[in-house]
Amino acid sequence: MTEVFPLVIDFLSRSLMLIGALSVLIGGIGVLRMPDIYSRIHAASLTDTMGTIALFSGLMLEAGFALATFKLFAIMVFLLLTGPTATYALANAVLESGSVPAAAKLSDGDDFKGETK
Amino acid sequence: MNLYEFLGYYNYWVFAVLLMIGFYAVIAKTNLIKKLIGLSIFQSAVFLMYISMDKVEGGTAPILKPEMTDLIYSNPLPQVLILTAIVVGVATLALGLAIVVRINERYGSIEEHDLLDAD
Amino acid sequence: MDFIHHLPVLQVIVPLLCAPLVVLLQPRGLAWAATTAVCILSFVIALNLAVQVIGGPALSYELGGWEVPFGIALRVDELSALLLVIVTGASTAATLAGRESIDSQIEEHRQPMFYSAWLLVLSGLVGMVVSADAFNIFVFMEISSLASYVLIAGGPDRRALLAVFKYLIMGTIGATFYLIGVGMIYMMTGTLNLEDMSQLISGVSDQKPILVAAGFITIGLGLKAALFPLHVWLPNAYTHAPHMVTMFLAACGTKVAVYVLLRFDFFVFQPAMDSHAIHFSLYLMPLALLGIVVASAVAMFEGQLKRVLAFSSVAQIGYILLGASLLSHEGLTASMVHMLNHALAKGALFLVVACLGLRLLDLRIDALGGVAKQMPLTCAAFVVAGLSLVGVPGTAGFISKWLLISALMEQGAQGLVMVALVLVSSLMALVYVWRIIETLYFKPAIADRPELKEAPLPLLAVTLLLASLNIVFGVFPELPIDLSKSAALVLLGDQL
Amino acid sequence: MTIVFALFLLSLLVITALAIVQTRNLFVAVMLLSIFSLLMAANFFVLDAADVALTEAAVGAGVTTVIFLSALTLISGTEKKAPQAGRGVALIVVTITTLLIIYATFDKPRLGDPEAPVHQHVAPFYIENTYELMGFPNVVTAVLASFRGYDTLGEVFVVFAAAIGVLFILDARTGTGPAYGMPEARGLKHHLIPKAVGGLLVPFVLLFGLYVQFHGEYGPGGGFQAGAIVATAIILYAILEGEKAALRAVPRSVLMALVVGGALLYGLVGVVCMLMGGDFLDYSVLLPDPVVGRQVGIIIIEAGVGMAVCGSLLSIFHAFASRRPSRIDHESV
Repeated sequence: MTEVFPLVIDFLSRSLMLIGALSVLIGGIGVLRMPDIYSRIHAASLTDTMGTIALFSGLMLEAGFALATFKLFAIMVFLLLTGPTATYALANAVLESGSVPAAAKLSDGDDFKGETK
Repeated sequence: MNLYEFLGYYNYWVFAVLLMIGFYAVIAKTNLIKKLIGLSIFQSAVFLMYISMDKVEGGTAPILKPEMTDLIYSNPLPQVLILTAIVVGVATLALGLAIVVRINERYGSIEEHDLLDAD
Repeated sequence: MDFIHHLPVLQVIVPLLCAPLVVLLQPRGLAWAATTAVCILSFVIALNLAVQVIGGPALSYELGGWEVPFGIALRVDELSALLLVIVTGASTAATLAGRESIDSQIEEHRQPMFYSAWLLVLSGLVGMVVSADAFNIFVFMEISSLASYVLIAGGPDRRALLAVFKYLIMGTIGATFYLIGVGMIYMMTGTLNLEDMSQLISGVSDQKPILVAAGFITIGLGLKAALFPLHVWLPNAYTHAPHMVTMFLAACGTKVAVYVLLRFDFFVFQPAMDSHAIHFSLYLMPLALLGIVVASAVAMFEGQLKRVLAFSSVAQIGYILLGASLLSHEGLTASMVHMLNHALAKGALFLVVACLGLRLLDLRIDALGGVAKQMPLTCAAFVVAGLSLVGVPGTAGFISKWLLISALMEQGAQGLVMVALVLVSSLMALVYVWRIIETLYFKPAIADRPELKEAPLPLLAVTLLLASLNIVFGVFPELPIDLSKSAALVLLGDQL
Repeated sequence: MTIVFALFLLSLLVITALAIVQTRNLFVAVMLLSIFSLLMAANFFVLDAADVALTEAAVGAGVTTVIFLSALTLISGTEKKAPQAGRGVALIVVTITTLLIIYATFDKPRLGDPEAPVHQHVAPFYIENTYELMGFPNVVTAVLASFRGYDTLGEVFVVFAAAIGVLFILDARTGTGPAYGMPEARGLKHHLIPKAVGGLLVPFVLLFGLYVQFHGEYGPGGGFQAGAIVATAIILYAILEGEKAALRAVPRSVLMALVVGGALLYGLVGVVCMLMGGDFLDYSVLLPDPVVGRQVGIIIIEAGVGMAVCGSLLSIFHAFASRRPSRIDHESV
């Protein structure tokens, strides 16, 4: 039992970190590949939420019960608060500057061209 | 020169390249803001040079842990110098921006060739 | 508290710590009075230091009580004392004389900040002079540079802003180059103290980084000193700055950078590196000569009074470096004497500019016709200082040119060519000074110019005092020459 | 492993710098510059310079960006296409400089070489003696505040010079009208989410600033970092609630008092040391026990640094932010 427990923790934390890293990667690819700014912001927000939660939970498991865990938790909460807020503010600013989402245009019967303007 | 030694110089080369990029922006760009941005890169490159020389292999940040006797600490002095230099850089930048704002108000442009034509 | 012991640091911190106080002095005139008092106090301290070090040992001071090389040290010897007297003297003369001129160019509510920046320039310059630590010199260089950008940006014309922007860019590049050079030396020696550095450099086997560092430091300080091809920021900055700022900076600003350059070259590099002596004179001498000739030639064709004098300043830096690049005791003495004499002559000339600027808006030479009839004393001061700039016998300028030429004569055939160039440039100086004098005295006044009065008393008095000092030191040159001789000995130190 | 990570970061730095020079949109350039600073901070951290990393992140990536942006709102945001006549000359000058530096690198000690001269002469003294002389573990703080305290004094005055310089040049007191005249001038009041979240963060950022200030002897941090962090908190408040609200909370006179008071506090500690018989900035004479004396001196001067930096950065920010754009007073010369 005592030998298995650290192994389980290790396995959990590694897979969580892997998931986190993958989300960040997917978010990055999404930013490059998505057609317009709204969907790009959407892709980027994956990094902010999923990536943050998974990576930091993994790191906290790895660190065990220590001061570092508390610090990591504080950073995670901070990132979870600010990331989505920044995403919201960004999207709002884009909307106010007069950019129309590509999806909205689609429903109007336009071609899907991926205007970013 | 084996790979490890080669990598040991990489910091200095990046320093040289960054310095070059910043310097180029300062000289060749005609937009005054862009010049200031170039200046900022130029100064950052020097910070990198100083900090690169403080590193000791296997060392840790120079915050002493007396209970651990076998620790190697990196060099604190370049860090202190760069703390000073960073603040000097920001001060210069702020002053430069203030001047650019005034130039824009009194000339209506911040492009070098417009300004030279104006007088 | 032992005052004598603390003098070197008091020299720096008195103006430095008074700068924030001056910002708080709002009512009219109070900021000026406080600044002037501080400048006078600094001048007294500088004179005191000069008396201490002449004939005595150099003073050193360990800040924070930490011994060299672990802490920062200050060091005052004959050379730095000479510079201290020039810097604090110029600042005192400018503030004593400058109240009306500054009132006319800087709005009242901005004056406390202006005077505070003035004190920062002063403390930055003296801080550079007394410091014996390479990085500390950088810090004080930046204090003086930032504050002098502020002072120049106070100029009334919008072109002052462009000039100061250019100065800011070039000045920052210069300071950063200096920082790179210091970093490389530090990397190879592990110390920042100048003396310690010079001892350790000789132990460094691979000198490539040191050589490159010497190059960076020379270029960086050359930018600050307006060494010939790097001088492009200077003419516009001097032309569009407020008159009193021009006077202050022209008299001592670039000289401090020259001083640091000489310190590095003679103190740090020269004793340690076999080939450096040759490199130094090989590169600096042609540049100095080129600077002398080209800048004098440009000055002949400039149409604006301040621009003429600014280009002449570039040429004078050339004279100072030419003397130093000879690497001989005579040459160095000549350049030290010239530092003082040029400060006197240029200071007086720019004070005259301030007098004229108070009465006339247009300072183009064509607009100055016949001013001498209405402002005879001011114009007389211009004549005296102008002749001193040219180097006419009987004035201080003659002494330094004479010393320079006799130092050049010792260099053999190559020296004769240089003597010829110096004489040619003196002729050119005569041309541009005479052109102004001719306009002042013999050209008719331009139409519909209102009646001109002499400048207000304090300004005029200081102008005349500086102008007459040009004659005093021309007739009795012993004091500056003795001081310069021992200053030159300090630089050559190990080699004699 | 670390070296691979460092190589990756360094290469990213170069790419970012190239992108900054390339782009014509100045807003994009400024944001990239912020990223550049953050990468630089990460690099500093990898190279064991925790204090510098903290400063670069707070000052370089944070405050600088805000000042840049507030200046850019007053100026047009794109760079015009211009005939770049100086390009060839620039490239030549730049190439020569680079070759010179690369030439110099060949005799330099390799990165991390413990035998390098830098690690032999002065630095070991600091590391060996700090604990004994100061009684606290952060050597960087010890060198900054005591061994090279005179440099730090100079640095405080550099910041002071910048603050009065910006105020002088922008002449901020005449520019205090209704800021911007646009809805943004009231901050983000109509945006509920940023306001709520931001409002939540401000006190914590302030708290963190104070922690960095007073924990500087034991961990990374000190006056500069703390001053910058506190300034960021107040700038965040200004962005959320509008510039006027921030000025109501911390008026200009208070800022000026912070700048002047901080600079003077530092200087006066030095003067007191002189009056008590030591050299300038020799804190050991302040109290009978030299170690405690140094600690007290360092705490006071760090407070001075923090006040001056915070006050200066905020004064600079307000000088830009309270200015109305396009107040162009062209003159014909």
